[in-house]
Amino acid sequence: MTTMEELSTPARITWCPGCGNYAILTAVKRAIVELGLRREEVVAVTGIGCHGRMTNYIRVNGIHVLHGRVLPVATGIKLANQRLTVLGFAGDGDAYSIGMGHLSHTARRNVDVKYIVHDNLVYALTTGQTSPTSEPGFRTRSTPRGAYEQPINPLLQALASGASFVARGFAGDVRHLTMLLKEAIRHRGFALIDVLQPCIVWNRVNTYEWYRERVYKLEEEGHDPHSLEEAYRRAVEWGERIPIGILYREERPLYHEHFPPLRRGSLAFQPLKTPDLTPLLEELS
Amino acid sequence: MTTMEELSTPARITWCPGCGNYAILTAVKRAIVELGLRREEVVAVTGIGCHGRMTNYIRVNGIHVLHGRVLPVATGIKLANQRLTVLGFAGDGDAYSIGMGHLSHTARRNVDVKYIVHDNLVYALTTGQTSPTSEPGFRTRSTPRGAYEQPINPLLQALASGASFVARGFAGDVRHLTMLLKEAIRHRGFALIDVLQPCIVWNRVNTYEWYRERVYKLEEEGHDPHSLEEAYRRAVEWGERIPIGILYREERPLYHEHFPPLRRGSLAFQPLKTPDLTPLLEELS
Amino acid sequence: MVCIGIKDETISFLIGGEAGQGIMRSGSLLGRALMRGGLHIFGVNDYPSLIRGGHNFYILRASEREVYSQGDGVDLLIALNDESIELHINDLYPGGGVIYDEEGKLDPRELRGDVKTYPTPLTGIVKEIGGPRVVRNTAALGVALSLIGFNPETMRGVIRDTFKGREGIIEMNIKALDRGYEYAERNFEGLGCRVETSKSRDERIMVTGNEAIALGAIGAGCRFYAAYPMTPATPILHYLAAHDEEAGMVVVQPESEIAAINMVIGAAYAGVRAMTATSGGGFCLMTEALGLAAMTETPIVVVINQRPGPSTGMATYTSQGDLLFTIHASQGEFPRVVVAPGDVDECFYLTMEAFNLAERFQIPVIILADKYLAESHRSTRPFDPSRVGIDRGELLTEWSGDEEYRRYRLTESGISPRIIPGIEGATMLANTNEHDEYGFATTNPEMVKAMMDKRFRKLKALRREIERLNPVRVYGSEEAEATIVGWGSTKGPALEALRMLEGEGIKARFIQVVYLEPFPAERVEELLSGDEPKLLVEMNKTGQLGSLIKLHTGVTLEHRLLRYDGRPVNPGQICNAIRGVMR
Amino acid sequence: MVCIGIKDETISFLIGGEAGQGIMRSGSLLGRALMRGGLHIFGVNDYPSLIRGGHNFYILRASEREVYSQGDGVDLLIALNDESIELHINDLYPGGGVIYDEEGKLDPRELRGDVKTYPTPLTGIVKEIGGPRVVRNTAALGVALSLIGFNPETMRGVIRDTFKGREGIIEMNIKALDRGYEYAERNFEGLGCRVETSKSRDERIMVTGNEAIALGAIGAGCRFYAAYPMTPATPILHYLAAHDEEAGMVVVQPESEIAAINMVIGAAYAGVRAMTATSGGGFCLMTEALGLAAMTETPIVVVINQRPGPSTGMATYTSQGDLLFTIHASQGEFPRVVVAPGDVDECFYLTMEAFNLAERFQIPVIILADKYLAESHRSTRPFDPSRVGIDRGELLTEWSGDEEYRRYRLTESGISPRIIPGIEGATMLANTNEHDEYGFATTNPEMVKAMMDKRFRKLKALRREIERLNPVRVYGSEEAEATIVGWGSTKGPALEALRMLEGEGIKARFIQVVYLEPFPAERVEELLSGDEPKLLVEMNKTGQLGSLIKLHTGVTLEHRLLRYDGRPVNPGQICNAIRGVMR
Ligand SMILES: Cc1ncc(C[n+]2csc(CCOP(=O)(O)OP(=O)(O)O)c2C)c(N)n1
Ligand SMILES: Cc1ncc(C[n+]2csc(CCOP(=O)(O)OP(=O)(O)O)c2C)c(N)n1
Ligand code: SF4
Ligand code: SF4
Ligand SMILES: [Mg+2]
Ligand SMILES: [Mg+2]
Repeated sequence: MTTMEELSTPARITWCPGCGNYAILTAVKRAIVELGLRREEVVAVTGIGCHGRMTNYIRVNGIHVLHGRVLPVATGIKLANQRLTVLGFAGDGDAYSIGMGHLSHTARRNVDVKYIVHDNLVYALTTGQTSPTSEPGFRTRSTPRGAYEQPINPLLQALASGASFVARGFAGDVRHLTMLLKEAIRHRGFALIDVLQPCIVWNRVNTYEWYRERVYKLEEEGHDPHSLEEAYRRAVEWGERIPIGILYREERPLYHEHFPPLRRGSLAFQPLKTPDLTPLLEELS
Repeated sequence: MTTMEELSTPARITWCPGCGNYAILTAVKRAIVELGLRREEVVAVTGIGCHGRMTNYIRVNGIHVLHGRVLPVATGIKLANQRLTVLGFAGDGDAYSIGMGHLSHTARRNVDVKYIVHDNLVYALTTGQTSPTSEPGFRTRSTPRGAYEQPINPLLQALASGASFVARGFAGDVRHLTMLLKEAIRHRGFALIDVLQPCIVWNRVNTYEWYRERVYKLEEEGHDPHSLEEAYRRAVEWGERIPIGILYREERPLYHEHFPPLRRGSLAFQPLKTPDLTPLLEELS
Repeated sequence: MVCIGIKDETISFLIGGEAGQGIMRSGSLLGRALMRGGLHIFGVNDYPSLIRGGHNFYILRASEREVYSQGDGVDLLIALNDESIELHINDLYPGGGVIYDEEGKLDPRELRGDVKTYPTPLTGIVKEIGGPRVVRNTAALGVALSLIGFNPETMRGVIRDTFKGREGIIEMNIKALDRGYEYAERNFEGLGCRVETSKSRDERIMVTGNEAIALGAIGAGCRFYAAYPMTPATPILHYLAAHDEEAGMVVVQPESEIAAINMVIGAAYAGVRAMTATSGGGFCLMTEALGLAAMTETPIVVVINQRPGPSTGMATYTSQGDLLFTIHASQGEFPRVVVAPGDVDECFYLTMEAFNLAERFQIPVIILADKYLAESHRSTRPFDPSRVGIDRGELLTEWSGDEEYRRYRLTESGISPRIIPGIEGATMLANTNEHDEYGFATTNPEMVKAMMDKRFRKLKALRREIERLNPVRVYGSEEAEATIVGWGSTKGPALEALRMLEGEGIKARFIQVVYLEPFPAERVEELLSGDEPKLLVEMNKTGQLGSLIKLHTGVTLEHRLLRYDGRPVNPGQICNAIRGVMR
Repeated sequence: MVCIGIKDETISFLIGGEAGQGIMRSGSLLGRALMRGGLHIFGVNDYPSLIRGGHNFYILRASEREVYSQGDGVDLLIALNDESIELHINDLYPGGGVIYDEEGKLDPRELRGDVKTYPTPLTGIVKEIGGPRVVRNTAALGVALSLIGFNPETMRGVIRDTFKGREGIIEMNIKALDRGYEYAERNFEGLGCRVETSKSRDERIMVTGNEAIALGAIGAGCRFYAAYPMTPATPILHYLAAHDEEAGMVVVQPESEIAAINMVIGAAYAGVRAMTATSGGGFCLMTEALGLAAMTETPIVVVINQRPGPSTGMATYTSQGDLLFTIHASQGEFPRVVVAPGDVDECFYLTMEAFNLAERFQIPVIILADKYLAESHRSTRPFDPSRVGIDRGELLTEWSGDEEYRRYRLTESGISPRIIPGIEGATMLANTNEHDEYGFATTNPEMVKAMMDKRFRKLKALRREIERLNPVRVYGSEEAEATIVGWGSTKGPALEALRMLEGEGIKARFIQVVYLEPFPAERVEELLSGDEPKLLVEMNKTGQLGSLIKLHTGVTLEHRLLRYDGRPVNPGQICNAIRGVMR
């Protein structure tokens, strides 16, 4: 059994003390431990941003990729080796700004990867600019008079794109977040978990306190995660009350199940020998 | 008054005879004529695909741009000169595959451009590959066993992104399409018109006949385009019955209204003189 | 076996018509039939980026000897519409012939008096047999076969194989073929050319550059292919999608080129051989991830089929305008391989080599072809993948070590053994940020320098390996009076030019630079050291290979034949230019 | 005015601490104060890409004479934590001093005996005055000012201006400053350096490269700026967003770099001057649209602030690794300008020139800077935009013609007059496809060639114009015994090196290539024709300017000082290297 210890790395953690990312890191490790996954069978893919350092801090296979490109890399990994548990970590800028297009497509394909978005409603690593999830009026260094765009609603986007598992977590509640992660990993298919992650430096509005006053748990209010209509209704809630928990889940065919060559097992461990091309060449004669 | 004649160009039209694009071209010209727009005040922006030749065939200002990039170019034009009527023309591959991310962002910003998508459910110009709107099972040269991804629902995507005008047209009904175009141009804000456009060469499934058996007009069924919930309900209809018409419209602030420099008029016609930098330089002293 | 053309031992056909009229299909039917008849063939198409309405044509050239490219003119024009007569009548050699539909308005006799004319009731035949308009083409092919005295039975076989399973189509085409053939037998005298079927012949395939690259990938054990459609690389996607089961390959059409290359990197990271293909515009979108592959040392193969730019340019024409871009693409500096095949065989074998180089050196390898090569047909011997074989380099499939695995171990060779994620006892951290041996991000100046040096150390063995792969190939006369220098698809026209020059008694030579990065400077310098006149031939405006040669060897190639209108260089153009420089 | 450092007439401070401790702010306060005191200053920061926890430092160098870069050591170390003592104690010149918090654990005296130490109760002072921990910095600045005998009133003024409107912060900082100052006056002897405020002085501003570029854009009448945040170009976005009203500029943060450049093209097409900025990774995503700008002949300006690659590399460090990429980026071939400013003045004036070149020649212009230049502070004379002025080239604001307007008229100069869409009587068709004079798509070979030739014809006048703009600048001795060759931000260290060498009696010269594309080959060749030893200085691994020089002039620069660990070259390194090559 994997232990929390084994999942730690010697890299010094450089997140600000109090950053919501710590909670996400802990929850991910706990989920791996509690699900009894072997660390060698897990791959973490991270985008660029504060969240991107996850790969430095968790001792599973990791690939730290380009800004916004977590999902295509994760898709490639899953198709090459469907036995791996593939976790993608992205920021709100990463996932919903530059990487937005990939979300719709990965969701509709139902690629069996889990997408954990560290949503702090701001560009943190680049020292505080507006993000697609920034609330209107939010002052940043790129919007000194306040953000003026209507924000992206990630949950709505995921639902509209056909995501088969849509959830929201809160970095102020590690235990709940761990539960969500475990459910997402258990889920057969694409899963988005948008995690409300306080950034204590660049977002002084959406703080732990701000969230604590607002979040409530869907599972405590009898929400039916199998109802798409219900899910849409909950997805637009934001303000006085903010739901966390699983908004929606459904089972449908997995992307990698469509490819005949994968029926023989993972590509990555199929032996590589010079093939006999004769049948193909005969077609051309 | 602009006439249909004046809107024609000497370029030889190279679409296949019977292609749905002809109807779109006609409807656009008619809408311009019927709205009494001056051709010099209209700009057409086209992506890459069969639809992309629109700029060759209509004598307004035009810029034929890169695959998938109609919306950012259109946004730049609108911000530089808000007096122009900016029409974007894209294909389904253009708009919903490579260009998907721009749709969400342009919609949420409510940039005052009109986005007309020639949706033929296939990549036509590149000789027949699957598109994000291809129906499951649709055989193409890139999916010989049939498309296996759940399609993108463009209307749902636009609604989820906060588009202030969402409509669907059909190239088999020029008069109705003209009406939609006029409404979209009159609408203050971003407008998506997804146009069902039969491609007679690469899509032998979703033909004129196929659509004629299925489409019905929202305005004939008492649909309330001001209800978001109603709009969502109509957006998911596809199969036996396919709605055309205006699904949703709402008025909200325009993107270009947020920028103080635009209050002085269009940037493009503000005189350009060497400015006095003294106040800015003093801040640095 | 006999083949006599009007001008030489080759015979050329030009089939012209509108887009959508099946021109390419007819060209390849004819090509395959002649190949099965024992000839070598070369076929090139020319079409605008339109589905209908534009003018298309296909030139098929055949001979008993190998043919490397189109010639300067044609023997027989098969004009399926008036426009084709107008546009191509002057491509005919004096004494050539034109097959055309009686029903057309244009009479070729009024345009040129020195060619033979074969007015045929093509529309009439189609009506008679009740076929679709497109089988006019096949009727015209029947006429053509009769005119050159070629046994139509071979063509019948080709038709049966091509349309296998679609009996109606087969029947209709064979009928049209036979009617055309019979009509010509009855009404026309032969063209004066003669092509006979030989009985014994080498095994041969007819293949495009794209197909050869796709086969090379299959031969190399590539297991993952993701590509966004882009002319002229899309046929690779079509081929692989149609053969994914046989190839054991996952073939994906993702949402963009950015997604494509990032998927490929993901798959390669996870341990499989992976490839993508595109053209220049799509490659632009891949440049950022090319750097990711380099920094993470993930082996990938990228095919670029060039077409004329800038920007969208002309999607269906040819160019060699992306060489320097390809060599320098992406921010920062890193070793990469850029290799440019010159014919279908090289498309196959160099693609196989590309995978070995990528994995052995853990670098991105770019195969740089162009529309002309990618979409032209050639006949050749069946490919033999065992000639190259598979070498995956330092790939660990198990980890016994007591120590922690270090993805970026600082080794003398610069190559750090990879593992396949999922094996027991080790995990692998790949990092887009500069990193230490374990893959953890670092900004420590010594480590940063050490990692950059490590990556560049690979160049030493890489250069040696490339030398071994014969990076510069020389054709023609040892004691050349003139030298042609080029790369990529100009190889075909250059080899044809050598033959023509030889015929004129001029001893010339062609130097083909195959591996362009790392540049085989010594070898090129050595080859260019003679003082015979030299002609640089490229399909671009600025002479990009010329720049590389200047940079790496100091040699300035002053004489240049640069063509940048999207059309391939013709052998005759090269000969003219050579004559020019020899004066 | 007097300024005496330990080593020379400059004085250097290094302020070190953790990320998030306000190190850069303190550095710029000190810089501004010294500038207002009549000195020239240069300030450079060093920080990892982390918001908290990494080590940061800022080096501020000042003198009565102009300072072009950091020196090789520092006079005074202001260590805000133990790590800073550890890491930087050896940067001190013998006889230098270190200010540190009494409460720290490390005693600098145990590390080095030849420096003066100033243990100060920084934490104590902060506690006493009830301020936040970050004002320790200001207390330390108070100590520093006392040690060099600099009047604290100037600093009080700077504090008041910097925190204008935030009275509490001003008060707290002034208190801390004064406490530190008084503590030092009472307890320490001076450092032995002396800096006095002069009364009369030139007007001067303290500005970063980024600010200078932003001001250059405003000065040029740029009306549209779209940029996606990317270190080290983001400060341009911050500056312009904060000054959009004064500048009359629309400032947008779009969803990606792809969106950014395409918006810029849209705005420029519609008739306004427009710019974007990014770093290498973001530029990768812009390469496709760079070609679109070229093909449509839409004038745009793109700023690239380089940082070390490949890939994400090190976001907050410096590099000159993207030169060849920038010159060749995008498929196909087209004229472009690449210009590399070497200091803040050039950042301003060359940015203004960039807009004129872009509009006059209807091409993309790339400004290639790097983190070191973009984020370092320098004092200079206030910029004067009228020195460059605005020249929009052939831009028609009305159309009288009876004929149809032709966007791509085939002119002798290659430049086709543009219109602003919206004017009466004419519409404009721009096209990513190859096109005819009206902008309609074409594949006609003659037209294709004519259009390519038209675009390239611009090069003639462009080259002439660039000659006029002094594309290669020479500093130092006329009869040089040694020559330094470089580009971009190495200018600063090179100029410092010239001074140092002069001090040693070595006559040296620095050749700065400012315009890199089109390359000013003749001028460079002429300048390199002497046989004194020459040293190429670049912040990359492969010597990319060296390659350009080789390519365009045939000259091989064999001696190279190449630094690629993300840190700027130091003047002393250059001097050493020069001494090496002179041996
Ligand atoms: C192509 C590209 N553009 C821009 C950047 C610069 N960049 C680094 S992180 C980041 C966004 C950070 O915001 P977010 O994704 O929300 O992550 P956070 O830091 O908030 O966790 C950006 C724009 C980059 N690395 N690559
Ligand atoms: C970056 C880039 N990738 C790929 C292409 C090739 N391409 C041209 S059109 C097209 C898609 C056509 O499909 P769609 O957008 O639906 O337009 P249609 O032809 O169906 O109207 C593609 C992929 C391109 N031009 N640019
Ligand atoms: S800046 Fe914000 S997101 Fe980044 S580490 Fe600090 S608190 Fe966390
Ligand atoms: S291929 Fe299809 S979309 Fe393109 S012109 Fe023909 S019918 Fe229209
Ligand atoms: Mg964020
Ligand atoms: Mg389409």
